[in-house]
Amino acid sequence: MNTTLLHAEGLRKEYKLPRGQTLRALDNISLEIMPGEVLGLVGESGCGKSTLGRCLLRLTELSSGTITFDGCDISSLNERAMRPLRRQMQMVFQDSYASLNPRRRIGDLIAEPLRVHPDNNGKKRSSSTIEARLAELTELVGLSTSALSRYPHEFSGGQRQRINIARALALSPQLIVADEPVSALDVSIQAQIINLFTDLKERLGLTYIFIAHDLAVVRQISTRVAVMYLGAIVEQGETDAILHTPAHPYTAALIAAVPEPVIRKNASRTLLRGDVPSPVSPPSGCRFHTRCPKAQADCAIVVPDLRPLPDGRVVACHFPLVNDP
Amino acid sequence: MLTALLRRLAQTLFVLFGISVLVFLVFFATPGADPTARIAGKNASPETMEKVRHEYGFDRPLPVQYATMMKKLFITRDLTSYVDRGEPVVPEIVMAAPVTLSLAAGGAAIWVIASVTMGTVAAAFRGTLIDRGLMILGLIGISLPVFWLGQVANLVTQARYHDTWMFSWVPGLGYIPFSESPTGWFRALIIPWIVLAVLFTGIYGRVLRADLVAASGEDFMRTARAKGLSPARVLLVHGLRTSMITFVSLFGLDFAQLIGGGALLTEVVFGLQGVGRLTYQALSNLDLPLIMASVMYSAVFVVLANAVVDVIYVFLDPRVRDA
Amino acid sequence: MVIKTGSSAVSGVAAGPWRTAGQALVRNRPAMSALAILLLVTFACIMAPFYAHDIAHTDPFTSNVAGSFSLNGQNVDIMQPNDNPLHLGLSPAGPTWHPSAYFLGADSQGRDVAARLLYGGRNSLLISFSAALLCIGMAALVGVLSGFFGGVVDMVLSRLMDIMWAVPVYLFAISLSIVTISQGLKIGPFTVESDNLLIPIVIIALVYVPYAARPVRGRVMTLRNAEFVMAARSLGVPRWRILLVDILPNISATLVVLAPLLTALALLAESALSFLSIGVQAPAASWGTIIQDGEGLIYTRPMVAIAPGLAIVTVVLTLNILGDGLRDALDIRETSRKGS
Amino acid sequence: MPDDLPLLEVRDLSVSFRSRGRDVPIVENVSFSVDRQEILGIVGESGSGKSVTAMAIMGLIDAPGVKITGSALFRGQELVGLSQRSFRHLRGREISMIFQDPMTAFTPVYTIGWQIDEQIRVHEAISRTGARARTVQLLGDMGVPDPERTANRYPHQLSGGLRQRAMIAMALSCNPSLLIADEPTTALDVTVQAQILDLLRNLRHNYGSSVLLITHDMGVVAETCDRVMVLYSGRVAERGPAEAVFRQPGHPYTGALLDSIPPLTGPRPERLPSIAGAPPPPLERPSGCAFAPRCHYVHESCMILPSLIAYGTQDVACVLPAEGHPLPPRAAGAA
Repeated sequence: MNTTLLHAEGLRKEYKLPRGQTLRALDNISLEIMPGEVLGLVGESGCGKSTLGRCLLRLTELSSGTITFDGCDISSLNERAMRPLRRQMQMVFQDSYASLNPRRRIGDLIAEPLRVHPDNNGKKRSSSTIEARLAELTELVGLSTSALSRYPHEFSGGQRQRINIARALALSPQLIVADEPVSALDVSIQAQIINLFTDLKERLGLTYIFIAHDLAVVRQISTRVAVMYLGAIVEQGETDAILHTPAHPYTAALIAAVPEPVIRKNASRTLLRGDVPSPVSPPSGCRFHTRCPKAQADCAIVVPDLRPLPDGRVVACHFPLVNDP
Repeated sequence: MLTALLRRLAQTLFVLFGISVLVFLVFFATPGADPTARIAGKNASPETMEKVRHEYGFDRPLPVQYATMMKKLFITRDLTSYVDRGEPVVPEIVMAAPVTLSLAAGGAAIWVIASVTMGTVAAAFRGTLIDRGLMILGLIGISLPVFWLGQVANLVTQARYHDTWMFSWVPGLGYIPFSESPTGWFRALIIPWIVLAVLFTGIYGRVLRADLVAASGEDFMRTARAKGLSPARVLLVHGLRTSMITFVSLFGLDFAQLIGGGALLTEVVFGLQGVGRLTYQALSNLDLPLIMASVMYSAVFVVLANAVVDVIYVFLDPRVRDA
Repeated sequence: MVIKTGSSAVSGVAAGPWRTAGQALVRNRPAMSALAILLLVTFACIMAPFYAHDIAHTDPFTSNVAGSFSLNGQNVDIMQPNDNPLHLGLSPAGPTWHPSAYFLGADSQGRDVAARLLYGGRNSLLISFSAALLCIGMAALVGVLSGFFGGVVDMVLSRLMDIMWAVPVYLFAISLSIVTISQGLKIGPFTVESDNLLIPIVIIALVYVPYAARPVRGRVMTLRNAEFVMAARSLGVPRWRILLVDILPNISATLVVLAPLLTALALLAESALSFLSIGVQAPAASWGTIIQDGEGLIYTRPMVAIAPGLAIVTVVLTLNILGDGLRDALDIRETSRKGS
Repeated sequence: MPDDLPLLEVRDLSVSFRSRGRDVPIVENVSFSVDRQEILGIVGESGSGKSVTAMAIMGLIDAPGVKITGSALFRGQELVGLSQRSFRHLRGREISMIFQDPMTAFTPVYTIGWQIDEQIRVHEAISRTGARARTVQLLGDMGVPDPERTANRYPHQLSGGLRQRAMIAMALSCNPSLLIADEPTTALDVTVQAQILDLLRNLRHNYGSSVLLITHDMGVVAETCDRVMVLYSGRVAERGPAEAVFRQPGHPYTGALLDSIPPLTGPRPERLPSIAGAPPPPLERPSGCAFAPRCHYVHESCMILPSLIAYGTQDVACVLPAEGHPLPPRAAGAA
């Protein structure tokens, strides 16, 4: 199979702010996901990665751009027309508690997609089919069936995230967008959930867009990575290539900033200056030039385009760290 | 900034217009409630009805009636009462306004002081008997019908204990203008002030306490304690100052409603000829011009107070300034 | 700081939010006492005819200035020469504190105040409960429409609420009452007589809609942006189902908390309107009309006005305590407010 | 006071809360010490009692029914049971604290400078202008650009990184000998986190302050701390020099925790070595080793509560080293 599952081209998302300002949350984002791939979206808070995830699933309205899913343009479908397609694409949210209605039992929550979507023959599912599917799903994510009669508040964060995953899997989707699904979890639980994602991908042949701010987590699960800064993708390519030899100075800085559980003898490294600028008034030229150790005069004027490097990745930098051919 | 101000002004005018239309419709267009019949009296002959109808302009289309009334109220300001033939209504309201203003201002002073004390003390002694006692007192205050409390106060101060040293200083019911006798003004109003303040003290004390308790769980209160500040300073400088934001917005609305005639029950019980009582009398007589005038008067105050609250908000909460 | 002691997901029966709240409410002693008192008062008022006919043997709706009653074997005139030398003329009998004969004395028309108090309570409670229910229904509708659909619907409804809010509540209620009480209400084929209790019920419900709709709207807005609603959308759940399954059950707690508080406000409003003779119409009674009856007697027979006032205070207080209890049990931080 | 005594010595500190008629033990018999100019990391997952330990030392727990026992000697002064009045003179002057979320940790209605001035003026007789001068100096030292203008800004007008710098400036304003930092970088972005950790690391040289760093992130500990204490379910699992603990963890929990962190360099494991299950809630804590139900090496001697025993330079609450089966050193231990 080498047909793209999801193709996004020139996505833009702008928010109008009260004082006539606009917040450009997404600026000309293009990406492609092949079936069976895991695309990791990384970046710091406010870089637009969550907005991108929601736009891709048409949960947030786009300002412009096209999204093609499985060969069909979904960028202008309305909520009603999107509904049948939702069987194919699902989402897992960061806050495992907030994404579950506190007043419903787990069984009802997981069964919800089964109840609102007809089966493949266009018929309403019977309660016995739903029961059977619930049993399958709980087994799949490692929950006990006794969980089904309980309420969300009775579970720990890790278990709730399993519930969210079970619900997302209920309709056997092809694509799952996971928005920071492990960042609220403790390390030992986080490892369980990352492994669960890996297991499910292998068992069910899923495709993920995995959003996270933790590079190590993204590295563990993704085949490809897209690094975002202030609403734009600055570098995109194979996970190992990008993390091993980053081409964009921002990617390099991001990797260098991760505290590793390893004692380093000479712990001096280059730190980025300052904070991420406000997306309401992003810097001119290359958005990263205000913090970039490699910045030159031109960087403040000319916006760098995403250009391909020989190893197949793309980078938006005038002076990439990996040499041009 | 200017656009925000203009927007705000437009909103204000819209609300005022809305109120005038609403009141107008209630009295002129409620099915079955023909003002003519009310003015002409029960069992009036059809001829009388027709005469009244023509005389008051009820036979003209509603928009025309509305426009005429608004013009007379705001532009020529010579709107006259239907009931007391020829009596202009604007001076009547101007006469009643100081009474209501005195009543509301004094009551407000009492309830602000009392409720801030009550709420702060209760929050400081959270969970103790003091806290519970104050909160029950507040709840009782909220549960007292104001007109009844006024009657009981009258019973005590005007009759039962009037001849004892305790209440012999209380003058008879009615208003004494400040210009006539400041002490008389104070004596005549102190009981109505307290009666009016009881309810609000209850509400505000409880709201403030709840806000302070909620604030005590905030991170910045923990920081304040970690800085080594005294509990009093933590509560007053950091907690109370932050909680006052809600307090002020409630206060603006309530105070405006009182000035606008919301204290009519207190005015009725204590025989104070204020705006509320005037409006009530106008309503009882279905004196439409007077109703229109007093309701518009009251609405202007409410809307103005909202605008003032917005301004105070900006001073109290720097976050609003930038929003 | 919040200390989580850890919810035991391993043991115990699954407790739904409502059951948990119910248990918390039952443990709340003040709230339970308030509920008991409230039920007791309601029961007493329901039993009003029984008291009037079988204990007090009196008709509380007809004037009885020439009558007399017997107390401890003695015959006592209902209207008695005034015992206060400053006041001339006759005044009605004072409280006998004897359940079978003018327990709380008579009013200026010689009617048994105790029996009228119970009958009045029926009207007062009926009006305030119904008005609160109606108001919550309307507020829920307005709040949900406004909060869920937003946009133009929200703008129109919010401005309408602003307008209603800018008129002092009681003035608004009085305006509506005067218009309708004077001649009743004719809407198409339906005629509502001016003594129909529906009039005060609808008026009181209407004027408090902005007060109740605001917290509901706020809650709905929060819910609309809640992550679980986003999750439901991502699952392809239709809007009406999101409203039904995700929004409504989560605002019901807000509505439940509002109920006793609004009932309390409605009772106060009803008594105020009746006190001004534009609520419940004679000869029917409510606690407010009895206070009105007692106004003229306040210096000679204060019990006529004090007793219904105490009844109002008791019921309003119990309702407020109950409301506090419910709010704590359901863990909601929103307050409904009023003017005077 | 002799200089060889530790700055803070905590012995058998226990904290319990009363809930539904039962005492819920949050922290049990925690002992540790902080030396002068040292950074001690307290690391653990949520619910391990690390924050409660810090709050107890600061005397900031005032929940009804709370019971704090044991001892915490700060420069020889007992903190457990100390009156709030005496605590007030210590807090902010001798021991200060910074918190996780710098957004909510400042009072929203006052400027940053006002709030730092307040702390200085509460502890020292100093004029308004004198306090402000020091505030501006401190903000500048913390790497805040244009400190004079920043001092006049409100918390919401600053970025997260600047707010946390201001928070640290406030904490240092009275030259405290101990700074307790409760998850100071958790709410920050990773590039900003690196800056703040750098700042904390340099405090001991520039200000002579010791730091008690509370975190859930083993990476933060490795980069910042001299010594580390690992808490699990309210009890000490292991403590010792950071280098030793990362090279050869003595407690299976420490080892498993380190293993379950996805590596950023080196080979990618097919599956992460995860720890099954979840930490027990306080009321369901086993009477023996709290980690036993999740431990690979569990055997019958784990049913008895293990005491802390010396293992090299570390102290470990596990029977394995004593039984002659210490954990293997970590491959990536000291790169």
